[in-house]
This record gives sequence, structure tokens and C-alpha cells, in this order.
Amino acid sequence: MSTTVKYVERDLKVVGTRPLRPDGVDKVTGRARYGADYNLPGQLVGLVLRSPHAHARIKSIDVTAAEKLPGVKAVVTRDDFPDMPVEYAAAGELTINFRDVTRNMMAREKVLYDGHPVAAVAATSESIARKALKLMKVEYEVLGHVIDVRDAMKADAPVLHEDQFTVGVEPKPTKPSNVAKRLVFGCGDIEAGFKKADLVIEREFNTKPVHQGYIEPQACLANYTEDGQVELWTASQGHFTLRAQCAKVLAIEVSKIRVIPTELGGGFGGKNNIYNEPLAIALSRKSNRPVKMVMTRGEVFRATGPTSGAQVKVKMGCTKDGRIVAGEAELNYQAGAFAGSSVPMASMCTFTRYDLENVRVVGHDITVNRPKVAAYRAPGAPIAVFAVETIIDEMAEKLGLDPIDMRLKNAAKEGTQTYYGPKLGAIGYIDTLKKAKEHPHLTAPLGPNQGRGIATGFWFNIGNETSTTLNVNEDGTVTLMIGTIDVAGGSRAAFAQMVAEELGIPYDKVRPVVGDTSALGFNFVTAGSRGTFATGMAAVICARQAIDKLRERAAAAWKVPVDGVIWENGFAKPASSNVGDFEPMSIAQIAKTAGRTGGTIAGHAEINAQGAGPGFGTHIVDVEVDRQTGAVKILRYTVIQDTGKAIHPAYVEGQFQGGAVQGIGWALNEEYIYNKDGRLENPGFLDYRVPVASDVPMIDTVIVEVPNPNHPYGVRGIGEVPIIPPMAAIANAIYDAVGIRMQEQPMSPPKILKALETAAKH
Amino acid sequence: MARAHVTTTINGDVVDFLCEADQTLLSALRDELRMTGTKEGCGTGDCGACSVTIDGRLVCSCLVLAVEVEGKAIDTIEGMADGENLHPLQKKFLEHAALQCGICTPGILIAARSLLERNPDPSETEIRYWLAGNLCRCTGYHKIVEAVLDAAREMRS
Amino acid sequence: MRYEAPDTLAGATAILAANAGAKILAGGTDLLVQMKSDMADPPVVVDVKKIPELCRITLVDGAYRVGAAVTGMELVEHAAFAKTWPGVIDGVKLIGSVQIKGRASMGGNLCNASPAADSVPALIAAGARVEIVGPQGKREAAVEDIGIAPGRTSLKPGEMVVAFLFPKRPPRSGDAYLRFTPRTEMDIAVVGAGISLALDAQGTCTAARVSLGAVAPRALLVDAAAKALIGTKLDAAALDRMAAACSAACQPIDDKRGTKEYRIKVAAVMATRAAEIAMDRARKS
Amino acid sequence: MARIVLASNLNPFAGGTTELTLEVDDVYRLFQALAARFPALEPHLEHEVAVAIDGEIYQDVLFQPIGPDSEVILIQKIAGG
Repeated sequence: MSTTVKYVERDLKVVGTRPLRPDGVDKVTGRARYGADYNLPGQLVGLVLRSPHAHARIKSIDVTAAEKLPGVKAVVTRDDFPDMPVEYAAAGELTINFRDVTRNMMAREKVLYDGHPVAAVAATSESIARKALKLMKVEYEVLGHVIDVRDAMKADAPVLHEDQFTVGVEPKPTKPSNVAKRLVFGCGDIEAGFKKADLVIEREFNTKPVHQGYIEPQACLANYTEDGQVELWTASQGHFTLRAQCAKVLAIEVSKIRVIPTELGGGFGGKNNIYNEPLAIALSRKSNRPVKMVMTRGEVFRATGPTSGAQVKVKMGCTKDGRIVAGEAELNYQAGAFAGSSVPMASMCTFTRYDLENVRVVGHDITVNRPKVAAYRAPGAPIAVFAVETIIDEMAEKLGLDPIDMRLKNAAKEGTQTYYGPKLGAIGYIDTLKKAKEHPHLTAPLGPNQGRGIATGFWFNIGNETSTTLNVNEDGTVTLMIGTIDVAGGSRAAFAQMVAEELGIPYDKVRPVVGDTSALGFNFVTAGSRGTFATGMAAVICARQAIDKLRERAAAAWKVPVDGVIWENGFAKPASSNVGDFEPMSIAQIAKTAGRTGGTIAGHAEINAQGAGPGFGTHIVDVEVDRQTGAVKILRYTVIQDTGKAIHPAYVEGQFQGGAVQGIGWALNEEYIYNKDGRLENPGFLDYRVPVASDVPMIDTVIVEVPNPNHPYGVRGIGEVPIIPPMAAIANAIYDAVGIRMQEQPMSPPKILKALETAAKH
Repeated sequence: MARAHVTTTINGDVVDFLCEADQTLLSALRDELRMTGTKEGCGTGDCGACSVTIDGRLVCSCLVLAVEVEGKAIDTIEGMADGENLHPLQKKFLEHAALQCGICTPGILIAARSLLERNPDPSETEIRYWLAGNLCRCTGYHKIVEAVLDAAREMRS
Repeated sequence: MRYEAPDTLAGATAILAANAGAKILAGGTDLLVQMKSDMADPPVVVDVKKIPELCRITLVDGAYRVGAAVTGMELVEHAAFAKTWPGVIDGVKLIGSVQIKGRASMGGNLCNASPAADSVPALIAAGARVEIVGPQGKREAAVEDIGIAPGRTSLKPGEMVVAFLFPKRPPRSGDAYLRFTPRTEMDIAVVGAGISLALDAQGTCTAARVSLGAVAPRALLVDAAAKALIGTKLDAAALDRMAAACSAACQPIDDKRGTKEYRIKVAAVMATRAAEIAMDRARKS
Repeated sequence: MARIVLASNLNPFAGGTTELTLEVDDVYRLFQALAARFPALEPHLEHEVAVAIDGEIYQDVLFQPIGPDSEVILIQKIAGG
């Protein structure tokens, strides 16, 4: 069964206010402990030997010299891990295949990208571990490699996986291919749709992979004891899924692994998967010592998941009055070394902001010699939306329509049939467009070489498996044990607010704590913008259970039926004067004697939350283009998004602002640069250019609240949508400023300058 | 190789530790002294998470050798609050929701304090350029800049 | 690795002479990164920050002498120097973040011999010279003669740069440095241009030096660009000739930070804009 | 009989079938029936497929009831970063 708690409108005291976050003081004083901040007595330092090649067969691995080095306590290679059959499980982004997972964490037959792990060592110091890596001898047979999807799709391309045949093609192919999967989504009759069109625009767009760029490199500490128990401290977005993955690839029973989540120094989708964790456990098992492994920034860039780079071809048709009659797209997404890109998600949100009769989207999931991609905030959507929102801008311009009016004319609303299946429920897309039209940003004057662009985004959002426990302590304060990681957005504050609201007690009487894997039942990763929605729902269920028990205790004390007791503002009260004249009992009064009136008052929720409300946003951006250097400056930026309900508006704004700035980085300067040998040229923050404070302006925010009917407070996920529109919005603003349509990301100065020169020649 | 003995002052306390000659100050703080409030984000001076001050000068502790700080005075995030009284910047960061994941926060607070010591009334632009060496991937910087402006205002009055 | 921190020039040169492969540690912002990435593995690191001559800023007869290990922030905060050599400060200000400048020095920026070093074109334009000590005693050299290729200098084994010697500033003179990077900060120059010039009372340019960074294996002193300015009123035509000379002087490479074609074009843009700032400063000085 | 619609990405695994009617009262039985009829679809049902029952999306909810007149659309499972 699934669980949904319906929205009921009511007056709110705590929800919607801006209290200090529970983890705040620890974070401003340096007390908060992240993955690399944990240490155990006797711990060893673990390091990884990585492939220098983009694609090579491993002929032999000789670690004997490394093992003999004094201070080296354990070395592991592919031989230390069981091979895995093809078996799928859910991780952050779609599904993972354990056969690939075990090969990604430690190469087996072949190395498939620069940075692919080949061996790992645990030693008494970092310098000894570094020396040990240099003593390892790996013999490679270097193979031809392929970095770009366009090359990977060619008939004569080097093939990464000889056993990979394109799924989704009939008849089943007989030749292995880098195209792992072909997906088709659609509705209506695309050819008939284009026949109705007065204007058809077809364009190709190409983007590079970008990295989540979290500031905390992956870090973990594993302690394998002689009785086969494992303790693992690690910074991830989901300690339960991490436990499941480690148990699987190490063939250890789930109950023997206890994962203690640390504070997470950013994830954005990039910390749903195992990398060093199983290696640290294996090294600890072999050395009988705790092993700590912290990635360098270079390792983070070379070997953890960026998002896909892609080739996207979009063709759209509309009538003279701006009604879109057909939308067709081909999405060719990099999966990295193993199948499983975000192309299914991207295919489903390419056109989903619009109510379209005729749609066809073909997606290809393509393996290339790059690190396996991971989720990154609205996985895949920004790329496809870059294409579609740019073409809509061009259509509006050619038809002489206002770009917001054109979107309003086609906008999805409640009841709109999506091309991937269901109809949309209550959504706030039109509301965000209308707010954009009213916003003073839209009419502010622009100077020479300045331009304004708008674009919109949609994300599904999810709920899923969630366990939460609430205990009313003996003094009437409340401890809320949650199992979804606070991935940064302040979700602990939001949970405490919802529980305080339910119980009618002050916010600071509720202490939310993220429990380890032994404290709660399974929780799915904090991804898909599900945290505040799903755990919020679970926390409300817990609180309501506790309220029922509080009422029962008061009823017993007053010797009245439970129905005769109501819960109001933190007190049990008689439901009416008919029940009797009793002094209201506070939560503290009831809690004080709870041990003697039946035991601790608690609430539990072990649910599979459903009914996540889709999120929509509209962005407005002003840019200035330097015609002589091609540099683009962001002058002004406004994010308008439907949140359902902003439980803690300051952290909602924070999500909007942070997502927008990540999108700005993606649009302008972030990219993976590979050389001709398939080696990553910019694995550091100096040349992988995430925006710095002086690169961006203040980011204005407008919160729209169209409640999600399937959440007690109307919450929708909000974290994904803000990264979707920036690329397209900025491209549209660049066009408005200097008349060039950018179809390549990043829209970096050399590309802009070239486009300006090409335009000047024509 | 014999480890070097270093005596220094950290957050006002005289502290001594042993380190290897090529060990960084960041590593000495975190691994020898277990002062883990100072964070490592890149190890190459590009992110600012490891910011500390040495004799009042803002630096990346990942690009300082631990042996270099003999006789110097180091200030880290652990010394920013005065007992249980948070520094105005710390308070304003909390009030303005100027932190999310928090991994960059210690470095940004140290850098922001260093700015306000030199310039008690910085403009938005001055704050943005001063903090350009401190990457934050969560907030988009908006609320950080607001918090610094507000803290500066409060500290001036 | 051994760490040495001599407090005299003689002590430092003796250690350098006795240890082949020894590296000088000033700010360490390049050296430590190289050591961490296994690009450098020196047997001895010589910390020169305890040597007084390397850490002082002095003014003698109106001419500045800046120790090679003076940190970027010390120089930026030296109001009088900044007023005299704003272009040098433009360059120094761009050496990384405040944190990096809290350690990094012009000596290190020069001797690391990156063609993209931000202070170097400004120093070359300023006509700065360096004082060098080594096993053969002291010598002087022009800044433009130090870096010869990426990572390589003309310094002989055991030699080290002690200080930068700036010329006396004539009246009606100004300098400027501008670089192009995709980000506003925390970036390596794709192109850098430093210009220093002097005007006579009528506003005619009497002297000029133009230097470009990141467009060749070493920072360039572009005489042809300077000649295009000297004797003119710095009118648009003169600036165009100067810009063309800059583009012509470029011998860039394609790399992850920029293409040849882009560097050649933007060199002209940066030089023109730097010249306009330098002109403005000269007229106001 | 519930009306079962296969989103276009799943058609290839069901021999091109886009729509059918089935006598099933929950998702578990629906998946069983589909696996029996379309063996190629079976491996996709467990980890890649969500259902929309009368417009509401359900993921990983085997015992969700399906009414006799329900419309059930099989769709790609959804996640995020």
C-alpha cells in the first residue's frame, strides 16, 4: 500500500516562518562533522591507484612490491571482490546494475576511463600509501577510446562493452554497440502535427558534461571487526541505499553493516552511489584496522559522476497564432563508462511544460570512455530544456509574440495529458508565468549589448520509502528521528516546523536527528526533491499518532472517552463542556507520567509516500555581452517557482538561488575538457570554473504556492527545478542582447566571440 | 624521517605538535590536532574551505607548510565565538540562512571576518570580490552577501 | 624532504648551492601545489621569508625596491606604492584570491615562470629590474629576461631573486594591467596586457612599454606596440596600430584555457583597454 | 476490466502492444499478468516501471488497488538528483 496524507488548508503558526536551522550552530562554529572529520584509533589511510588510460585491457596487476613496503597493511584489487551478475536496484538516478557497480568501483577486465580504480592500498600514513601506489605494476593493452556521443554512435567506433546490444530496437541487434538503450516516448501523430504547422524550426544543440561540484570530496571511514560486523561513516545522500550496495558487492549480510551518516558537504545527486566505501571495508577486513579514505579533488572530478554531456536535436512546429502543434526530439546522452544516463528522465520532461497533442521523443543512452554519470539536480532536464526553450523563444520572435504569452498559450495545467503517460494534477506553471509578467524585472530598462531572456522548467518530484520515529521525551520535548539525509536545504528545520505545528508546541521543543541505519527502517536516498515531501509526510503521521496517544492518556486521567478529548495548541482539552470541566493538560504534564501511564508516547511511520506534486518554475535573466571578448555578464536574475507550500521560505529561496547559480555556471563556463588521449585536462577548481561570488548578482526570488493536494501542508519538491531554466534563459538573453542563437554549451567567451563574428559575416 | 616540532599559538592558546616537513598546516590542524573545523575542499588553494589567518593574514592553510607557523599566531573557526557568544557574523549567517551544507561556511566566516577587520563598511561588490576565493556550491552566494552586509552594519553600530 | 629557513642571504645561497634540486619557498602557492601533484619532489625546501632583504618595501631616492617575497596583500595594502604603480597593483591583485595573495609574492610569480603570471607583464611594462644573488655574487637583470619558457628561468643554479627595483616615476606617467579570464576571479589569464607610458605637457606620449602575457612561451615585451604609441597623442589610430602590433607579436598555443585564434584577437582588445586606463592615469597623475 | 496503457517506451517489450484490458485488482497482479503475457517486459517491470492509476502516479507500490474501471498507465519510473 502507499501512503498519502491529503492537504487541508488551515491557519499556521510555525510552518511558513523562518526559524534558525537545528544544525546551524554546529555549522558556523566548525563543530559539524563531515565525512573526513571522523577518526578512529589505529586507523589506516586508504588510497586508490587509478587508470591513466581512457580505455585499456588489464593484462596483469602486480602489487607484491607494494605489499612488502613497511607500513602497508593491505592491498585490494579486482580479485578481492566477487563478480556480480546482472541485477538491478534503485539508486538515486533510475537503476543501477550490480555487474556495472562492481566494475566501476574496481576495474575487472578493462579500464574504461581516465581515473578508473585499479587497486587500493591501506597504510599507516599517507606518504607510505602514496609510495605503495608507485610500486604497483599494471600492464595495460591500450585500446581505442571514444569520448563524444556522436563518435560513439558511429558504426566503426571502439566499443566499450562487447556484450552490450542496444535494448529497445527490434529486431534485436546482433552487433554490440555503445548505444545501450533506445527509448521512445510520445503521443498523437507527429507527422500530422507538423502538417498543421505554419512555422517549423529544427535545431541541434550540444552540451558538455558538468560536475555537481560539491565542496566536500567523498570521504568515508570503515571499521570491519573480527566478528564480521561493519561500521561505516560516510557522507552520502542515502545511507540505507549505500548499505544495500556495499552489502551486495561485498557479499555481506545487510544487518552486519551499520552506516552512520555524517553531515553532507553537498551532493546535488552526486552522492547516491558507492565509490570508496566498499574498498575501505575490504581494506579494513584485510588489515583488521579501521581504514579512512578521502578523495582528492582531482579524484572527484576524474572518477565520480558528472552529469551527461549530450547531443540534442529538436524540431517544433506551431501555427501563426503561436499554438505549438508538434514537438519532436532526439536526445543522445552520455552514460559514461556504464549504461544508465538520465536520458529516460530527460525524455519525459523535454516538452512537459506544454499541453501538446503530438510529441515524439527518442532517447539514446550511450556509453563512452568517461566516468559513469551520476544524477545532478533534475538529471538530464536542463539539456533538453535548453533546446526546447530556445526554439520557443525563436518561434515567438518570428511570430512577433511575447515569449511569455506564447508559453501561456501552450502551458500545461491541471488535467493536461502528458506524452509519457499520466495527466497532470494541480500545478502552478501558469501562476509562475503570470507572476513573471507582473514582475518589475520584466520592464526594467536595458542598455546597449544588454538583453533579457526567459525560460521555464518542470520536474516530476517523488516520494518513496521513508521511515521516521517521533518520541515525546519525559519533559515534553520531542525527538524526531529521520532517515533522510539533510542534503543541505535545511530539511531538519522543515520537519521540526511541521511537527511543532501539529503538536502545537514551540519549534525549539522539537529536535530532529538523522538516525543511522540501525535506528530506523529503510529510507530511500534524499533525491528527486523528495526529502521535505516524504519525510515531512512521515513526520506528520508520527506527530498525529503521538497526539492520539496523548489524548488517550488525558482521557484515561479524566475517565472520559477518547473522543471527548481534543488536542489544541499543545494541550489536551475536553472536546466540549458536555465532557466535563477539566483543566487542560500540557504535553509536558502528560509526558512526565507517561512511563507510569503506559510507556513512552511515540509515533512511527514506515511509509511509501506517494503523490509528489510536480514543480514548475520561470526564470528571467538580464545579461550584457562584451562584443570584443565574448564574455557574458549576468546583470540581474529572477527565479519564480511553485513550491506548493514553503515550509521554511528562507531555505526555499536558498534552493532557488543555489540552483540558479549552478545553472549559470553550467550555461557559461563549466565543462569537462578531455585531450586527444582521453585524459581529463581540468580536474580541479582552477580550470573547472564554478561561479565565484563576484561572477553573479543577487538572485531575486518569488515563491508561488499552489498546494499539492497529496501532502498535509501542500508541499512539492523544490530542489530540482531551479537548475533547469538557466541555460535556455541565458541563451535567450544573449540573443536579445547581440542577436546570436547559442546552441553549444558552455556559452563561453571564445564560442560567443566566434558566433558574433560568424553573424557579422552574414 | 624525524618529525619536526612546532610551537605556535592557535586561537590564543600555545599549542605544540609534531609534523612531517612536507605536511601542510591544514593537515596538522586536522590530523595532528584534530581541529576539524577547518575543511579541505581542494588542497590547491582554489576553494577557500581551509581559510585561516596567520598573524592576522588570511591564507589557505592547504598551501602553508606546518613547519612555517613556528612562533606565529593562527586563528581558526574554532576560536571565532567568544565562549557561548557567537561572533556577529556567525549570528547573521544563521539568521539569514546563509549556509546550507555548511562545508564552506567556516572558511567563509574566517574570510568575512578578515574583510570586516580591514573594511568595516564594504559594498556588495567588495564583499563579492573579497569572498571570490571561497567557493560555495549551495547558496548561490546571495544570502552570504546579505549576512555579511548585515553583520557589518551591526558591528559598526 | 628537508625544510630550511635561513635568515640571511648568504645562508640561503649556501643551502641552494649545496643541494641540487632545492626549491625556494616564498608564498608556496605554486610549489605546494606542484609537490602535491607529484610535479615537484625537492630534497630541500628553502623558506626565504626570514631573510629581511626579501620582505621589505623601501623607497630610495624616489624609486621603489620591493623584496621578492613580499606578499601580494602587503603590496596591495601599501598605499604609496599602489599610487605610484597602479598597473603593477592591477597585476598583483589578480594573483588568485585574497587568501592566495596573503602568501604569494611577485618573486614567486616571476620565478614560477608561467607565461600567464599576472604580475609579470605589469612588471615588464613598468621597466622593473630584479636583483639576483648567487654563488657568483650579486647581479641585476630586466624582469623580461627571467622567464624563458613555461617553468624555466634564466637563473643559474644556486641563484635567487632578492628584490624588484622599480625606476623613478616621471611626471604624467601611468600604467595598467588587464587580463582576460572567463570568470571574474580565481582564474588563469587567457591573455594579459601590461602597459606603462609617459606623456609630455602637451599630452604626447614620450615613452611606452607594452607587455603581453599568456600569448607565448614567456611574457613578451612588444617594442613595436610601444613604438606605435610614442610620439602620438594616443589617438584612436595610434591605439589601433598598437593593438595590431600586439596581435602580430602573439605566438600562442591552443590549450584548455583558450585557442590561438581567440588569444590573438583578445590580446589586441586587452592591450587597447589597458592603454586607455594607463592614459587616463597618466593624465591625472 | 481495467484498461492498461503501455507508454511508448515500453511498447517494444510487448510486441508493439499499446493498450489492453486485464482483470486485475492490484499492481502486483497486474505485473504478474503482464509478465506472463509479455516475457520481454518482465525484467523492466521491477525496477524501471511506475504506474499511473486514474491519474495518480505510484512507484514501488505493489498492493495499490486497481478498480474494475480503472485506467492504468505504465510509465518510466522517476527519480532525481
